Amino acid sequence: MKQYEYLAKQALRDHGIPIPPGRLVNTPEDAYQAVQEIGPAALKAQVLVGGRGKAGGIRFASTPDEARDVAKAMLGMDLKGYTVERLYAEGKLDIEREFYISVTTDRNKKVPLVMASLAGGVEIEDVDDSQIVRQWVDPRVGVLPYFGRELAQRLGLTGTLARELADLVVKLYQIYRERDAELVEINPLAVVNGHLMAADARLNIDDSALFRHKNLELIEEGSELEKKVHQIGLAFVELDGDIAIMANGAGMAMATVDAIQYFGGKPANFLDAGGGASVEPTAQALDVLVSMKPKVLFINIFGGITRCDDVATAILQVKEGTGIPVPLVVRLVGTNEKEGVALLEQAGISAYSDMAPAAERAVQLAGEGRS
Amino acid sequence: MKQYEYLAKQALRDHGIPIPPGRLVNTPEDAYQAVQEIGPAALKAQVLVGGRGKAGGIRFASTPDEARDVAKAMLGMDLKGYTVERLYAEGKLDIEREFYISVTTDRNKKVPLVMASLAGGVEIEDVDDSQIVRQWVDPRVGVLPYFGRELAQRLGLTGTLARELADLVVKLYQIYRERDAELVEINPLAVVNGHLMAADARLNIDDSALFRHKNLELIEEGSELEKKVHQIGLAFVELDGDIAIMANGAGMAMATVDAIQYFGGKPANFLDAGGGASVEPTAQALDVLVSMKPKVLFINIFGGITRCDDVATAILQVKEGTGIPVPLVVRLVGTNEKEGVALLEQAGISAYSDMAPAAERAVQLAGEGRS
Amino acid sequence: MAVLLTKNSKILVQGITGNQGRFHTKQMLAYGSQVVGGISPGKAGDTVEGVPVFDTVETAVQKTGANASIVFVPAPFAKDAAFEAMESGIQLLVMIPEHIPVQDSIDIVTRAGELGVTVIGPNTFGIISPGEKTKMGIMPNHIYQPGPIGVVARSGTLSYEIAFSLTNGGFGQTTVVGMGGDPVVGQTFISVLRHFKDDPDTKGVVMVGEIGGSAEEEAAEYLKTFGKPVVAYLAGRAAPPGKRMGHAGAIIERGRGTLESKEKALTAAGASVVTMPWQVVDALREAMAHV
Amino acid sequence: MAVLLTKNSKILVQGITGNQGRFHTKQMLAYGSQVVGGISPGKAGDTVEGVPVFDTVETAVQKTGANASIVFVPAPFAKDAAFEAMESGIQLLVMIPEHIPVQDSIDIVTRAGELGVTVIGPNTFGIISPGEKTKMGIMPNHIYQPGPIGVVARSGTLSYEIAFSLTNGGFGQTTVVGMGGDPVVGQTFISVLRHFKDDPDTKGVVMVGEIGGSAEEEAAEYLKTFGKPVVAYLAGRAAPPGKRMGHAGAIIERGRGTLESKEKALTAAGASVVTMPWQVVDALREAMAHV
Repeated sequence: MKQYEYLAKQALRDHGIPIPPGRLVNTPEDAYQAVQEIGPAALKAQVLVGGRGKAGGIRFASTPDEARDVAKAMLGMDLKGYTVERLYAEGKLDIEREFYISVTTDRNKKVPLVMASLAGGVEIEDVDDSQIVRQWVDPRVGVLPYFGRELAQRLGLTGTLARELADLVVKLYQIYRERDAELVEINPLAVVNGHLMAADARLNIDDSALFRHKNLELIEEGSELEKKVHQIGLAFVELDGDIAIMANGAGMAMATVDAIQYFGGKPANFLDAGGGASVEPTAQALDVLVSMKPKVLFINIFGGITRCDDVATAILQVKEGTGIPVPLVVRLVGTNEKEGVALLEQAGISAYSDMAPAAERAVQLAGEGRS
Repeated sequence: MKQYEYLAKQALRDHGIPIPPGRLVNTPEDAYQAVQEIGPAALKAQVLVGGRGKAGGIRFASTPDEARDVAKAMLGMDLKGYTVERLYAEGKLDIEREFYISVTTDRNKKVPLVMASLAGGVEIEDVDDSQIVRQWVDPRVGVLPYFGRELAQRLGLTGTLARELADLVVKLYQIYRERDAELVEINPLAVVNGHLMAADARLNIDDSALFRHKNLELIEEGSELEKKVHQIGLAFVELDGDIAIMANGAGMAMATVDAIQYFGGKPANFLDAGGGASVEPTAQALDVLVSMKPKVLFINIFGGITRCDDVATAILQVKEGTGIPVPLVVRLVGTNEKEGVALLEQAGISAYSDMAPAAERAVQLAGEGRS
Repeated sequence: MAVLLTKNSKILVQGITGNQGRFHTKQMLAYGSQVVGGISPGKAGDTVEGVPVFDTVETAVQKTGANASIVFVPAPFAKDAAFEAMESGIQLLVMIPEHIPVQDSIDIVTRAGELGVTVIGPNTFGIISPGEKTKMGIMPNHIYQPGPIGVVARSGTLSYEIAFSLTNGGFGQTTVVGMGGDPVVGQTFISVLRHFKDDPDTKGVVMVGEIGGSAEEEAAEYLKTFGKPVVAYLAGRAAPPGKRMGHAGAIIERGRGTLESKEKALTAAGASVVTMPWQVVDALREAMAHV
Repeated sequence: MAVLLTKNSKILVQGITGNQGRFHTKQMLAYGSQVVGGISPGKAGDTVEGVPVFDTVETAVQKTGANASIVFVPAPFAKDAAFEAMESGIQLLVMIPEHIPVQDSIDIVTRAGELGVTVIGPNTFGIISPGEKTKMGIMPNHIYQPGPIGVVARSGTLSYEIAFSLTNGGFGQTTVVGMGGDPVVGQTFISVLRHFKDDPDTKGVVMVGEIGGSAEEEAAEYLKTFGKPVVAYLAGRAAPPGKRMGHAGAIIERGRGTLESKEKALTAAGASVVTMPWQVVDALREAMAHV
């Protein structure tokens, strides 16, 4: 779960990492007061999209009156599909240098990874590899100050900056560890008056660990439709095609999307109905797919834990309820296959047992494909 | 640093371990209000002495008025040499069973040790070894709930009590670890209405770790004299004899006390002047020894880091300042021995180079010993 | 005839009295797995499908000589269960739950490394050795068949699809290993491939990968000296960058983990990479013919 | 001619630019110790007594091939320094500071066990091998002399007293080890005695113990099969129970750690236990005569 910039900054401050003076702004009046208190400031839209600056999501205000006007213009504006509901007013900084630092999990080495660079201020993937210093953390040891001193040395920092970096990386790792962060990133890590300060920050919390961070406000990314399906408890991603797809299991769902595209069709979505979903959520998910008004609805099930008769029942439930006003292609094999196929056939739906011809047929019905 | 009962209980509560309702009582009026709020209560003197109950440090009050009277009597009373300054009013419990549990450090195995017994309510050293369950903690793993389930199983607990114990030991270890405890002990761990509750608690904090627990109120044990020497930064214990002793290093100081006793003398104190103490604290310590009005003052120095001339200077400083109105025996060898001995001789003090005859002479001068 | 899990594996079920634990204990017993005990604190003395229930893994190991355990407890308690198993001497640990916090998985995997414990998962369908008639997992029993092919997969249903097509295509399996879909799991393609390399009965291997991470790229490096035919299928060809496709692991992030880079690396290492799941059998037949 | 510390030990000084670090670097060099580098963050490039200073142990080890380190940093930073040394490959670590939190010492000692690092201390005067003309510690240089006696002690000045009396009595030392006065330290009497047993040049051993804990009792068990003469002196005979005599370790608590129990155990194991420090030499002479 990505955290808004102001929440990420708050986490840094709570752990003793210096941040610029800032205020959360919910109304134009807040903006007025914020600039009155902290002086000329950047007003930054609190939305979870990249490239916020270029899209007009960061504007400056020198006076309280100007801040009020700017906030008026920004609050409620649309930024790459997201409505700006909050701003963060942050004092203007006289930045001397811009570094980069982050802690994340290395999936291959299965340990935390600290990345740092003297070339900060741009996305880290735009930084040449030779300018990035990587140090892996032994989780048994954690990050002690010496780790930071070694990091500073590799970066070529000395004196105050080296000392401050050593201290900062200890705290950054505490945030990563204690807050179950997938990523905690300071970019730019600014040098202001010869001291380190977190000019911008990202903090992504591990969704699976939210149960032990109950004080966190829930922030959901994604389209309204995606949020709706996530609430059913299923993984769902909107794509830009017109063949709606349901499959069970993340791998199968990905393979199904791949298969539709393989035959020249355009997948409308990724939907993992779960490895063992029961009738109700499956029916709810189908309802959402129908509401997308696709050209074709393609259901691809390999029943392991999932029972084919449950899937069939869900299909019939939706068909008799909301209705399925588009061509339907079903591939159904595995546990209770016979029962499921029989149920569908009674309703006039014939099911495929192989994935390839089923996917091909779905593409054909959508009027797409190679033929 | 030992914590008062009410502070130990507060620590337990902060970590989610159930404690009886209680209020800190500084005045008789506090006691009145406390009993008004929590009903019939025990008023417990907050002093760091054992056997508090037998010495009259725990009394009961059924009504607010009674509580006021009892508190009036108890506040300011002397309990084994300590003045009672605070009481802790605690709701009366209907205790069904009394268990014991503690976490401490096993000095031999160099890991934390959890001890538990179903025979609680008495000092653990009075419990037969066969009734005590010991489980050592792997510090790399810490205490997870399964550790507590194993403990409960060994104790023979089942059902609710087993579940609660498993949960409690996790929290107890957190206190031990996060608060740098030498000992955290719940005794009795009471069963009240079928649930576990900490009826009494001890919490001793590692003095060396106080720098990272700056919010802790400093609590000093010991006599006024001991507190005074501790403030100089030296280790000091009052004994009940009349030969005052100063030595450098804890082992040497112990050996010196032993030597005085060996020759039949009565040591007045243990004083470790430190492995490398300079003139000033040494002189201050000598001042304290003189103020004890001993029969003899015995100084036993093997100069390693400690310089013999520094010790001699300190002795002369005190002699010329406060004065040393009792016989003085000095044994002085090691680093800068010649310079030190020369300084003393100029002032008419002759120094021994061997420990045995020096100690024997000190005992003689005190009019004690075997002869 | 198998890697990691054999008929000598004496299996515990942690969380045996829950719905999932109960159901899969029955399925495992039906398949032939040697399930010797179950754990459910407070339920010692009960039995589930004839399997005795214990309060702690420690006792279960003492009483049954178990050396393997499969964990079905809810994710928030999974770390506790995993450590209980490892500290009690379990050597093969299958972690079924999804949504285990990554920090917990890091701790589990780190400790497993210290103790030499093999962890399968978390967020896995488990491991099955058809020739040994034993499984630890939630996979359907009927789709596997003994034979010479090792299968290692990241995700569940997709591996069923492929295992079933192998079975139908006449390729039985030595062992099928589900590594699990989480960002941090106990196994890597390489660690599993090593076992397949050492197993004389495994004549060829199917890898089922997906976008995200760089496990496939690292495996490719190892494959250069593997010496047995390998067919790889990778899911997520059509996945857009930056979107999580179900698995926490399945995401193309910051230019890493693309299908192209994986495909390229595997092909260069001599693996036969197919585009669609139903092409695996033909590709395998061809690869095996060249041996 | 020595245990643990030999003339091949290449020594770093962590905290070399502090008063203590500077002073004892000089003393160690004067004694003959091979001090190859010092650590003081931010002071890289400086020298102390001709010894080059580095910012990190990592670099110092790379540049000098150091395998041992002595720590002089203030107690709150000691854990950091110890881990820096251990993670950089240091094999012999002497921790001088007193007042290191016990939890930190537990972490240090646990990690040392994992990595096979020998930790002397914390709160120790260090270790000296007179015959090899090398020391890591704060002990005075002039009181030792090469010879056949191993000395292992808990406390500093008292060990000086005894070492000096050994020297004056004609008993030189192979190695003198200060275990340290803290409740949790890296060594036990047993771990040090093992080295003395294996060292052919060590013909007899003097143990300097004290009240508190049960290290002496455990050592007694080991002494039964030690095979070399041992003289033990224990301090704290006159110490009252429940009072801490300076060392955090030196306390008779809850009936444990009394002098009587230690004395009894050691005597039963064949050690010659003396009552006063000045009796050590005579007892040793007698014990060695019986060999």
